[in-house]
Amino acid sequence: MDELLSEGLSLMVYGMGFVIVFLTLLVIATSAMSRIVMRFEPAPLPKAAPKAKTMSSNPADDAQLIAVMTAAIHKFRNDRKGQ
Amino acid sequence: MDELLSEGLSLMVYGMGFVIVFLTLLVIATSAMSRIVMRFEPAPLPKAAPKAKTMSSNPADDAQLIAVMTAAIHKFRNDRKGQ
Amino acid sequence: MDELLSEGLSLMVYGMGFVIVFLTLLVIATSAMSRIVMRFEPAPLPKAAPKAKTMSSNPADDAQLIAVMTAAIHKFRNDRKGQ
Amino acid sequence: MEALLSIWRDSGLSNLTVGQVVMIFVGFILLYLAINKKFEPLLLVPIGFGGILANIPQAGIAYSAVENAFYFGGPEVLTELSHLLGSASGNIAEMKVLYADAAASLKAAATFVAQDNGYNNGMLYNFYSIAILSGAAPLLIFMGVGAMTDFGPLLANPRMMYLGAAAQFGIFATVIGAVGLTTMGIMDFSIQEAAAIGIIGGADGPTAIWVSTMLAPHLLGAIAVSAYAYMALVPMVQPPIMRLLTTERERKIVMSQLRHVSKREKIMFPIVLLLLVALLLPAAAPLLGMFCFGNLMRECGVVDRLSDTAQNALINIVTIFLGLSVGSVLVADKFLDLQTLGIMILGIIAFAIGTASGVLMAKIMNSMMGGNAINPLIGSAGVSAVPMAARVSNKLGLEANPQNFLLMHAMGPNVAGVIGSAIAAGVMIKFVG
Amino acid sequence: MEALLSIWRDSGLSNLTVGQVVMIFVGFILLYLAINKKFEPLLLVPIGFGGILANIPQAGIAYSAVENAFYFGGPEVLTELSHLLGSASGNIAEMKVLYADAAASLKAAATFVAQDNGYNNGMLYNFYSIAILSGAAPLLIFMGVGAMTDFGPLLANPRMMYLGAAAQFGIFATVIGAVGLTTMGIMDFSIQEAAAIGIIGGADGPTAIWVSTMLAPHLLGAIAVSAYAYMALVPMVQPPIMRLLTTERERKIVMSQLRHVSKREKIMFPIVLLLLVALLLPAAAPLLGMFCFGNLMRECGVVDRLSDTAQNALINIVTIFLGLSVGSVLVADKFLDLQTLGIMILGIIAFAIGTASGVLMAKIMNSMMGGNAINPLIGSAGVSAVPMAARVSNKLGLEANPQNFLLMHAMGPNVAGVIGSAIAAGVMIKFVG
Amino acid sequence: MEALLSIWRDSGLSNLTVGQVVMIFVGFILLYLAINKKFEPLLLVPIGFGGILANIPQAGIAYSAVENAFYFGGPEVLTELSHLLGSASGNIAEMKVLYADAAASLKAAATFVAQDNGYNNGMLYNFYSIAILSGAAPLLIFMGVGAMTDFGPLLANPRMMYLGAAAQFGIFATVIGAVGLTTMGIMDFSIQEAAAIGIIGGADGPTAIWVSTMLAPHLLGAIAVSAYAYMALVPMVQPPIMRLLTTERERKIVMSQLRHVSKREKIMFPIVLLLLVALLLPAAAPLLGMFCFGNLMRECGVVDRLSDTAQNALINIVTIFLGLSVGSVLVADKFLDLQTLGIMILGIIAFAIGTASGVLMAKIMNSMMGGNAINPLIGSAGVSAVPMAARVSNKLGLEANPQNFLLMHAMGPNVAGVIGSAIAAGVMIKFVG
Ligand code: NA
Ligand code: NA
Ligand code: NA
Repeated sequence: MDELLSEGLSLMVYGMGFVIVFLTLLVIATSAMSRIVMRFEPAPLPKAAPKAKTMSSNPADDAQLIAVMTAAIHKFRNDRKGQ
Repeated sequence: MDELLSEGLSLMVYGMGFVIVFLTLLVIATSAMSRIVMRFEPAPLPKAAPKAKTMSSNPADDAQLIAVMTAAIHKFRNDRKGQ
Repeated sequence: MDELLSEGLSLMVYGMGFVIVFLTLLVIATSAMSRIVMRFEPAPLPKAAPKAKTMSSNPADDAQLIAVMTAAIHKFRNDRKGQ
Repeated sequence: MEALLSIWRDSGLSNLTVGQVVMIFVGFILLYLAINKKFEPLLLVPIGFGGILANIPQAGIAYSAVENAFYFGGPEVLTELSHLLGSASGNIAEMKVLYADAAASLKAAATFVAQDNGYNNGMLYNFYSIAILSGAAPLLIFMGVGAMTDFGPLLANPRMMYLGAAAQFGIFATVIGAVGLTTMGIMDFSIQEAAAIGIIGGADGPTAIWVSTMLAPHLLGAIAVSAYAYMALVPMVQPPIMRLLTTERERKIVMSQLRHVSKREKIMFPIVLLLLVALLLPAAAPLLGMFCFGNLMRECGVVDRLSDTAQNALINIVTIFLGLSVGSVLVADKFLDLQTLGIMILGIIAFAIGTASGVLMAKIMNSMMGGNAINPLIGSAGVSAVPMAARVSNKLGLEANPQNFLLMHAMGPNVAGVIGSAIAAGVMIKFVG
Repeated sequence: MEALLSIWRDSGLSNLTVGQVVMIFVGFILLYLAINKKFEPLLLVPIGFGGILANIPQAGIAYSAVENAFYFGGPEVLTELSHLLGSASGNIAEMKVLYADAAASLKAAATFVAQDNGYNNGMLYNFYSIAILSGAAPLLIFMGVGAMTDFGPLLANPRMMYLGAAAQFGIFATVIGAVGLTTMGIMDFSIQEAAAIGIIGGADGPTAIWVSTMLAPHLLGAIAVSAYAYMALVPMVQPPIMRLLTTERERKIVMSQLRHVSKREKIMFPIVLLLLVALLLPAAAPLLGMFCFGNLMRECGVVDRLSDTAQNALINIVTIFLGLSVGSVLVADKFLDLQTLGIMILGIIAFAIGTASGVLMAKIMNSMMGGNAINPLIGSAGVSAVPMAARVSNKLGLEANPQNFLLMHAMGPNVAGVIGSAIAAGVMIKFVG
Repeated sequence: MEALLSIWRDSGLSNLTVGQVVMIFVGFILLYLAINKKFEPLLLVPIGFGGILANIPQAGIAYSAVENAFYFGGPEVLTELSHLLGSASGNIAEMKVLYADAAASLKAAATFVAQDNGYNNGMLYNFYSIAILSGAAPLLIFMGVGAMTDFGPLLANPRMMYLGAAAQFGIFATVIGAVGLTTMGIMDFSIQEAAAIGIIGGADGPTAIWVSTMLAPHLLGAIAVSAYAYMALVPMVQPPIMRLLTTERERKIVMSQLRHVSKREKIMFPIVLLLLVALLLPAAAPLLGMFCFGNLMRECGVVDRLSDTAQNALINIVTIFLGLSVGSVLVADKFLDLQTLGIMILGIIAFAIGTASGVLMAKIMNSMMGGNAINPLIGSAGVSAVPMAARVSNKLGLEANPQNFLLMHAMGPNVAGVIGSAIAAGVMIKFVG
């Protein structure tokens, strides 16, 4: 029984120790990686105005969009039947 | 051969009998279940006006909706390519 | 070693020969098939004006369409959560 | 030159047997029915195509490793197998019989011999083992069907269950038919075979496949093809019987609107059904258990992504494999048999009797309940064949009275028919399995 | 008459044992918790239903072919099996023990005997073999979870990793608890069992299933059920502990906005993590490897169709099979045991200790970093239970200060907790596996 | 302390071999090519990642149970295995050779021994068995590709088939190359290996995997990686060859618009193709059969839900498993070999010769048909690599003449190339399999 308890204790010590060591190394590796990546990458550009909205301002596109969607929904409904 | 016939007949009698007994019990159990459920449940409220329509009356929502849909369709088309 | 080379050469001769013979037969069979099919089939009618567009000119349909799509998108978003 | 000869010697053309030609033709007929006539295409396209693949000479796509060794093996492997199986003659036909009756350990040893000699399971045989021999595919299809089924109309009027019960009479009458043909010496069916044939009358593909896998696996091809073909024939087979057994006045009966069924009742129903099955007929528990599981996923409202997958990606994947696997047993020596003809004939009789029983039961119930509560046209929907049979009831109702929409009323007996034939399946497996 | 008697004799009703009744009831409780209380329904609906199916008497749905032969076989097959297994008494209980300890070749021979006598694996046993015994299902779920996980918040502030580390203390404290109960003679757990129970505190379902499959397969049912049930209890278990260990002022701390994390960092992270695991703890490589693979598919941007499938169709299919398979081990003789009670109690303690450790670590880090950089409420999210634990942190933050949105800040420790418990799992398998 | 030492002793870091380091690096190169250069990412991301997983030291993720016992087993299990395999020396290298050559029954016995000692198949080995050893994955991918393929452009101009035939010359020329290198003593390829290498020139991933599984499974990794890498290189490899072999005037040829192809022709085409394969080359029937099945599902219009699943969920799932499985054979002792170098060089030569043959055949056909019916640029599309090769033809056409859209015209030879290389695969399996 004593043996079991000592097994349990060493599992706790080594296990918890390993978890902390591993995650510490992961913090270091991740930080190093981020620093390297950021050095080679320009600052992110300000996002362009939402494309989707721009697109939908074109009435022709809108019609096409509706057409595509109608077809998609039609298909979706049909798929639900059958089997 | 006679044995086969009698096997067939008893399969019919017991089989059909069992089907009827089982489904009768299912009728009874289902009816009882429904009665119990309904006792504990208030009458269903009249359905609210369709949410979807209400939502789409808001122009901002509409624009967002279109944006989301455009993205979805775009993705759908792209997925079709490839492999 | 010589045997290997002759095996390789005969693989090339027979293989390439077979590919050509097979695809020739496929050309013949396909052409025959197309001719037979076309004989039994009337010329394709000019496509009707796109259905989808016609449909979406009906405002009631439009509302329903939007409702269905909203539901679909709502579902799509919810599915993304969870697990 | 030798090489060219070998190509010719091993080509399909020079090895084609009459049986294979006929079976490939059968495959094309199934494809034609599926594509041009829209006969249950989701199953008959894979079945038909699988049937063609299975009958390509020299390819062995539908054979196990041992069968491939039998058919394409040289003298050494055949000698080795004949020693192993204890075949005195070394004749392939004898070895096949010995192999079929061999103990599982001997089968494993024969498979090892075949593999050592370079023979492997054909692709369709692998699919068949995984999808059908294991029993998994019909159960997963049933789960998906459960996830697609709305029990609302049945819950609104549970007495419709009796129509689903009555229509199962077609199943058992067909068993008697098969047994009778055998008694008269016209056919030769065992009681297991008769039971498996009868289930065609249940009008439910996965149930028919599941039962025949257990009771008569050698008839699987004929039974599955008949079951799906006749389900597609429902709109042709049922109307004359329905018209014959009903009066114009009966067909005009307008049924009262179904009551609202609450979400909670729908959630409880698969649980009630599962409990009854568990208590009364455990033999039907795998089939109805998966059905109830699918339905509970649908109704409980908290696992929609699982329910969607069960109804779409998963059932479609399983359908592809199930169809190809059923096709893989469409080989000449199993299919081109007088038995198949008997199965086709008995199958259609089963449908007709089931339809008639359903209609007559509806008439009996109607007269017991005052005379115009139930339109007898919905009785035929009790055979299942969801949702086709219900649509047929609706169509005939509209013919008699253009304001008479029976679809929802017919859905009750329709889904009850699914339960009824699964129960019948359980009884058969329990009694003769 | 004989037939009616046989139906009755083989019905569920006349064979029901008390254990089965209790386990079916347990199944209903799980369904109730899943459906009405929304306790991790994606897993608990299939687990609960599978548990009911597994306990249907006479159906043998969750038994292997050999078990079915043991329970339902006649004297011939039992004699044959007792000879094969070398059982002197021919007693089923003795044979089950002998079979469990038998060499793999003997198990295969026993399976052949069972098959020759017509006994086959039940459906749920097949699912269990493929999904769990092979180890595939938890790994595929982990792949899907990886494909759903956004490491952005963690990358923006990698020190959050320490919170994910600290919360794993619950795992190891529970191991000590299990070992202590055994030392005191109250329970009887081996070190393997104690380790498998501890992992419940990892608050990660697939990890718990994977570990217990390897260390204590006979406890799988109790461990999986506890793990998912307690994950669902996070919103109830954590808040009191969090309030107890933090001051009002601490809870009001507003954290600074997270920096933008570039696409490239997100792509590199799973690779960095994989390399560290490969170099330091290969035992955790299958689990974290699949997790990193899923995450790389998500972030790399060039395999969106694979990532979508991993997050949807595939994970849903695997979830259905995994849930039913876990349910299949919910049988009376394995589950209705004092051990299960011990597991339930230790599991909830593990959660509580993990939560407390996370909060305390956050307070330590906070004081080391000047005092108001970290809101200690996010420490509790380190137990994982993604995303529930992070939402709890957010909710308590909003209670203290209606402008204090902690959700994104808590997602860092939350996903770190997933990594932490997978590492803890690897250590346990390495040490006691 | 002992425990810490054991962690270190079993860590990846202290067990890393040079071969593993190199192979992990190869995995990263594949990921880099896939993600940054968009080289066939759908396959190369899983292959690259699988390759890294397979080379994690001490994890045994890609090993079978017996291999794991060899590498990680103590003296007892090694003694037991050496007795079983009849190894006099008990040396692992000798045992591996004996095991590889052992009869299937002996392999099963060795697996039982390994399992009894606690060694199991690694996860990737399981995937490899199911996806590749069984032959299933390439066939299912081909079914999905069939469901994605539109044969319309080929049906509109069936003579394009000759371009697809000519481009297969690359395959057979490469076989001669491999054989020649062996004759000259530079490399050492058997005729089976030469054939499997040649198929890289078919520019079709699943076909290459299927052929090498049957003819040279130990080269699978190198062949699959070459095949997918070179398919991605099509836009770089082909243009110089195409420019070299065509004049400016030829490149300017505008082809007449393709005729309308009816639905019915598209439905009939997979059936005609299947029949021809069945009659002439059954060895190609599994591959082309599944391809035709997928295409029939696409075109027949009555099984859209199956076709969608074959093109999406199913092919994506299979692609994930296939990729990881191919990655699992990227182990140092199989991959880091002079043969791999030979395969890489021969593969690129195969592509170049195939491209040239296609262009030259187009020029021949053009001169036979009057001189400006066919733009020779579409000949290169005959190698397959759908749709990349067709896009390359289109691009060069637009360069020569901005109004010259060749894409649709090039799709004909492009899909013919898929059929052509599947036929070439069948011939090779028939002759040297
Ligand atoms: Na039925
Ligand atoms: Na955790
Ligand atoms: Na090609």
